[in-house]
Amino acid sequence: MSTETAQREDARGTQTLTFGKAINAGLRRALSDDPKVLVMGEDVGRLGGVFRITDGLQAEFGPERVLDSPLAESGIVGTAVGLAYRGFRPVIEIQFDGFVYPAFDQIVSQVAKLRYRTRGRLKMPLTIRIPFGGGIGSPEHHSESPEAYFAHTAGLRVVSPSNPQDAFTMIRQAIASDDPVVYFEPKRRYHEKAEVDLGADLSAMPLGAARVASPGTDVTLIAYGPLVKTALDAAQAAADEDVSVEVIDLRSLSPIDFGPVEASVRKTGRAVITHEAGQFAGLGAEIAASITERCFYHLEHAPVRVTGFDIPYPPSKLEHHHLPDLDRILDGVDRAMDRPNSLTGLVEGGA
Amino acid sequence: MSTETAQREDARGTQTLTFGKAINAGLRRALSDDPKVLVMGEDVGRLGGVFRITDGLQAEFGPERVLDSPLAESGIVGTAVGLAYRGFRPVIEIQFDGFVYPAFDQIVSQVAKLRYRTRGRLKMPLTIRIPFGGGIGSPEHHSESPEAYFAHTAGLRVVSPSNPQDAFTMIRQAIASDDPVVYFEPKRRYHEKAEVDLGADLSAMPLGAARVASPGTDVTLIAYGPLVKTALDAAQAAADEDVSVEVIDLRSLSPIDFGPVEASVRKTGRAVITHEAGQFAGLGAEIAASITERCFYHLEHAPVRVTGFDIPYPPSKLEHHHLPDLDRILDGVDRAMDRPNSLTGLVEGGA
Amino acid sequence: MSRNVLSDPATEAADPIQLVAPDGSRHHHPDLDAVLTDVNDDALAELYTDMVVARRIDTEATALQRQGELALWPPLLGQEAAQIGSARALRPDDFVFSSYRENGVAYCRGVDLDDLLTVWRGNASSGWDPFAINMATPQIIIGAQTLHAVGYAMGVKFDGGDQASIAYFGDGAVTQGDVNEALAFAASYQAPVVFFCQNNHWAISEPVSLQTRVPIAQRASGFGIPALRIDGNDVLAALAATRIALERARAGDGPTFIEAVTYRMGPHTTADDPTRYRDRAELDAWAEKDPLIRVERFLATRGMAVDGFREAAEHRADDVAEALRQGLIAKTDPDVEDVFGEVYAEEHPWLARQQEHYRRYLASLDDSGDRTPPTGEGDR
Amino acid sequence: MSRNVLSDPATEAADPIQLVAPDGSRHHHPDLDAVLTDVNDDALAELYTDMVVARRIDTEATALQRQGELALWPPLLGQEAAQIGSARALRPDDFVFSSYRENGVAYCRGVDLDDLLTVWRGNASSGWDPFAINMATPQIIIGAQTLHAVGYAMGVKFDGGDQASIAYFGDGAVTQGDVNEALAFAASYQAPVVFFCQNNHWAISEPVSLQTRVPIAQRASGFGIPALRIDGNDVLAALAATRIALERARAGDGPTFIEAVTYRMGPHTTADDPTRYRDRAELDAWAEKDPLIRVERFLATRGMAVDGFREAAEHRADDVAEALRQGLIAKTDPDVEDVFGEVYAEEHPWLARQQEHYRRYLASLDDSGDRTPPTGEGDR
Ligand SMILES: Cc1ncc(C[n+]2csc(CCOP(=O)(O)OP(=O)(O)O)c2C)c(N)n1
Ligand SMILES: Cc1ncc(C[n+]2csc(CCOP(=O)(O)OP(=O)(O)O)c2C)c(N)n1
Ligand SMILES: [Mg+2]
Ligand SMILES: [Mg+2]
Repeated sequence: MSTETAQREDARGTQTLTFGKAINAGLRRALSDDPKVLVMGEDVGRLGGVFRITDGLQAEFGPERVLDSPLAESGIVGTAVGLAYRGFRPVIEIQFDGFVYPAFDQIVSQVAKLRYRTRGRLKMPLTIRIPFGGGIGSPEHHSESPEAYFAHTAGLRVVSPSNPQDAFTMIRQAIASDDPVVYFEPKRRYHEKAEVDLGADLSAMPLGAARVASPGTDVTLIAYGPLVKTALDAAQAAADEDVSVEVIDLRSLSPIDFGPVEASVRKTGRAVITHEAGQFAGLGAEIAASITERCFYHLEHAPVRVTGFDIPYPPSKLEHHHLPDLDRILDGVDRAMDRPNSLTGLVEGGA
Repeated sequence: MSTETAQREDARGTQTLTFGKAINAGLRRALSDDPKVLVMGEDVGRLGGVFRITDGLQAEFGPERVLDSPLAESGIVGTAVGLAYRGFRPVIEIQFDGFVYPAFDQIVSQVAKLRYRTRGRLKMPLTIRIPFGGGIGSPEHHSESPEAYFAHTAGLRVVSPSNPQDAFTMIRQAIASDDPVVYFEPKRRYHEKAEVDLGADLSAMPLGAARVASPGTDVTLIAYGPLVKTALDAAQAAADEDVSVEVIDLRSLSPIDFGPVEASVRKTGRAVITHEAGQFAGLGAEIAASITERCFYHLEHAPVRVTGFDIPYPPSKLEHHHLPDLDRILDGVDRAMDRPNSLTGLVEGGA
Repeated sequence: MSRNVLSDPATEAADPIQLVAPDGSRHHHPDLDAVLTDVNDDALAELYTDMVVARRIDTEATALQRQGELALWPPLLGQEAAQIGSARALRPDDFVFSSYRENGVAYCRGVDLDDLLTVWRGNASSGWDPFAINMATPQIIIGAQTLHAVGYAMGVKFDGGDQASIAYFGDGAVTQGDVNEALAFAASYQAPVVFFCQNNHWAISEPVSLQTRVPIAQRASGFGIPALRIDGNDVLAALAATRIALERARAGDGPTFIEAVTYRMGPHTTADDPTRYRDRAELDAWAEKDPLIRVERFLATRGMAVDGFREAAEHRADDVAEALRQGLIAKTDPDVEDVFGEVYAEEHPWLARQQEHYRRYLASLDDSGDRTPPTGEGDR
Repeated sequence: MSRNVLSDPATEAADPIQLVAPDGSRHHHPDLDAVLTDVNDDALAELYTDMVVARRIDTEATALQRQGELALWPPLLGQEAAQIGSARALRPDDFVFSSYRENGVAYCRGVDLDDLLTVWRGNASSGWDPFAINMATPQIIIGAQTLHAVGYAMGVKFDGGDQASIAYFGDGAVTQGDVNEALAFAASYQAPVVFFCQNNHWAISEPVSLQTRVPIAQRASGFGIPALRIDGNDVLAALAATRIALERARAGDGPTFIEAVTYRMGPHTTADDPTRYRDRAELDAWAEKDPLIRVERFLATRGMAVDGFREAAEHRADDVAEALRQGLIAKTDPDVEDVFGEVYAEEHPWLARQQEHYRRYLASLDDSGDRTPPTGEGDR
């Protein structure tokens, strides 16, 4: 091991890292902490992945720890299941969101169910990393938000970090978890930088504890992954209009750490939920339904959803229409606050 | 063509048919009305399908209209897409709900998106028949309710008939539709009988118009597919307790014909939604969220969901716990009605 | 016109390799014979007994299904030689990934008889502990297990073990994408895995000719995997072929593919009616090639007292059948808590809450399990 | 020890069939020559021109990408012979299912140059009308289109047409389940389909050796599909092989597999940096086998005035490039209504409602597209 490597591994201090580099650091730590951890996927080895998230890992840990898999997603997940039988903890990269579907059967019928099937005798400590979401000007199948499919699948955990620190901590927690975790990486945030404490204690926070990203009193704004930043910007803009928005970053999409959501909505009486995925039967529906169930008598307005449309992901020149942005979120906040908004004048049922 | 065949084809009157035979009659009609209609799937030919839904069709229409497909679901759906390019209208049988996932990629990335991708130049008039749901004592993967995955997929239509008449009419409508339709068949109802009007006019009702299956005034009970019968039984039982339940049979799960739901909930102020699928991010979440959005000021209680648990489908000796039954639905009705129920005494948030 | 430029896949397949013919005569094959030198009369008797027991398990389970004690049963009738021969080639520390039909294999792995039928009664999603017998529980999704076997073998290679894995699957499965991806991955990583395909000629009602027009063994060579095509009703051929494949695996020579040509003499499962799709004549022809009778005839040619063997074997089979039946009937139904059991390794508050609510719900029912209609005022 | 019992998949593959060697010399192959009797000097000149144009389209598009006019571009540099040779064997009424890299094929199909780049600009999910040129728009999901090609060909068979379909895919794609299922279905139905695999040696950063250790053409024989392995940088071999395959298809002889051994001389896409994973030396070696230079040399051996040809071809290429550029730059951005366009053939009230709400939302913005903060009281 080179001195440089040794240094990197020893690094436990705080560094300024991009989102992508933070994941890379988390993977490196997991690989060096546990010889049973493997990284596998298309182009993850020599190339370091198309987003370079696994950059340098194969050089450091060798091709039997960081594997370039043949080009077949079902094959990747299916062999990872076999590796788990043998006691490994595979970390899979699916190259883009839209390429996870060939592996859907192995994920839904095997990865998610094997623990239950074997009554706990078999662990499935897989981590499935999926760069997801839009906003990077890509062609079809490169900008999808398929999280609801996985959230609806019992036996999986689904998480999505929103910032470099969480990215680092949560990838390590995901790998450490004996449950299969689908880890959605907001790819359009890969280049954003922040301070990352590489010594952060994993046990301090359970995997996916939701966090109040910005406190407020008038309305609760619930977001995850790529839209947390947008939500925080919206909260700031709203403050200028004297609306105090509490932003909650879910971190975990399944299960949802509902305590902070419930507490916030009981306080504000109003909720806005935002995600890039289409609205119909999306995760926002569950959040809205659960808020209504758990906070009914505190609600001043029906939870408002600000989401992508129920369309196939549009061509990239049109994606800015599809993706919730600051203004659309603020319009949703206005609706939740019963302030004039784009739907003003429509009868109830127009919201 | 034999005389018997000719007779069967001419049959336009009313007959007593099982649910399964009603679908068979609808398929036969579609095959004889349009030479471009094909039936394909595993064991659908000589055997007539493991549930005999396609019984007799290959004998009548030949092996180039009713195809035994090699054993691969992605292959079946993918070749059906190619057949659609060539102008055919394939009707696919997926043998059991749990076997649709190998075809998920072709369904989600191709079938659902091709019309949008080609800006309407290519039609995708596929019908994907899926016997679904539990209650028949089967082993793993034979009792699933995967409808939410498809309902969340823009570009698909998703329907589920609840009775023989609808089964007959809706399969013909699904085949006639230029959109891809996932047609979920409540397999545990295959043997239930009813009068079926084989002369029913397709144009009289758009595909998947929801119907008030039983009128009522106190609470709206929303169901589809296998649980409509259970819901109707529950409504009757509730009547004995002087609760008037309005049962709505959705028929179409995506899009949902929301007019009747909205009208009913505005009248009753209370809603119970029931399905076999797990609750988290299930279709019930969308229905509950939409009810809240569209009827907020009419609601007396948060919409109540009575669903399967968020577990892999349990072994068959335990499935009666998992499946909502009459009593569990009534307990949900009690909750919606603010009558004593199993959660009485729990604080808000316990519902 | 342009025939000779094309690779010719339709080359008539040689007959499958056979060491014992249906009439009991012994054919010789230098490579296969070479790995059978230790198979003496005792060993033959054991293989024979295993086959008799496997068939009896099958008959007993079919009977139990008819009597309503099992919900379903997938018989292996006719496939005993393929299953016993291959399974007896394995070491205890090799790992097996099978489909639903390999009950003979599970028996050889030493499955607790109490556990074998649990799945088919509907008591559990799987009967046994995979690590107790180094065999995954039955896979229902066609072909999915082949990838698991390859992954396991990759793991063996990575951690320096000398075990192998074996994937059992059917002729129908060869069309599934997963099986082909498994071949590709196995070849790419040169994983120590054996692909054991029981070509029993049918996938429910679909004849093997619908899946492939050339012998299944040929599929492997397209992936760079050496293949053997054997008579699957010949227990010695199955044993030898699997031993050869395992030796290759342990020697670091990578995957091997075995096509065992056999026949499903029963229905697909007890729910199936094969008379709807296949001819009596075909069945009769295969009855001639019965794997058990063949061994008996072979034993006779070796001058062994077949009647005695048969009696001993059937005695053993009776015991197993009895244990199976008693074990099954003694099984208590699973508990409601099992509904929620072991979905996750770690805390899951939503599921815990669902379970808690369901407990409360059950508690609200009266003694006969019926709902008590509410009286009095509700609270919120 | 047991080698001879095993089918031997590792048989060293014969060199791919070559009709024109890199030095321009003409090799003869009776079967391939037999289908090229009509290929006179004019036809050669046309093939050459097509290749020059295809390369120019590629260069122009790459330049447009660098200039920010395209978001991305997948170059075909090096694969011109495979694409032009195969595409020129097709009839207009045959149907093409390709991946994202077959821009040379699209050109041969007569795609409107205005439409070719639309996808890569991000204006639309696909540029052209599939039925206008009988070619599906580029498929991004690796291998998915091969099943579509097979289904189409099944349809041709069912409706009695004499067309064929052709599936283009890469060396990486051969691992995908879908491609293998496509082979199985094609063989089962004896569908009139041509599998045209451009083995360009790389799948992004993955060398073909990761996908398979034996020649890709060998894959086909495992499915009972005859295969040809040709030098993919030889336009005559590509033309002849595809003609042979199409003849077979039309004669009712079912599917054929062609592996065209070629090389991706550029990056995977304009977003890729191949220096991270492959050696200069490899690239240089393949530059020696350049498909265009080879045709020039061949033309020279036939005594043709290559300079004149080249000039004419480049003239044509200039025109095409200019049309391409002008067409692209003239393109107006898609309209917001296109966001909601053509998701469904029939009424969809929910989507109509979303669209209506979004219209209202857009209307609520001020002229510069910013939100106007609300003043006054909200209503419900
Ligand atoms: C993915 C999937 N599709 C369909 C089925 C339904 N099914 C169960 S067994 C079977 C036939 C399998 O045939 P084969 O592979 O030859 O094995 P055999 O039953 O003959 O042992 C089918 C189609 C399934 N279990 N899984
Ligand atoms: C299902 C799927 N997985 C992954 C990708 C990402 N991807 C795009 S191109 C490519 C490599 C394809 O290689 P090959 O089939 O050889 O075609 P080539 O690009 O060389 O023409 C990959 C992995 C994809 N588009 N689809
Ligand atoms: Mg079989
Ligand atoms: Mg390639």
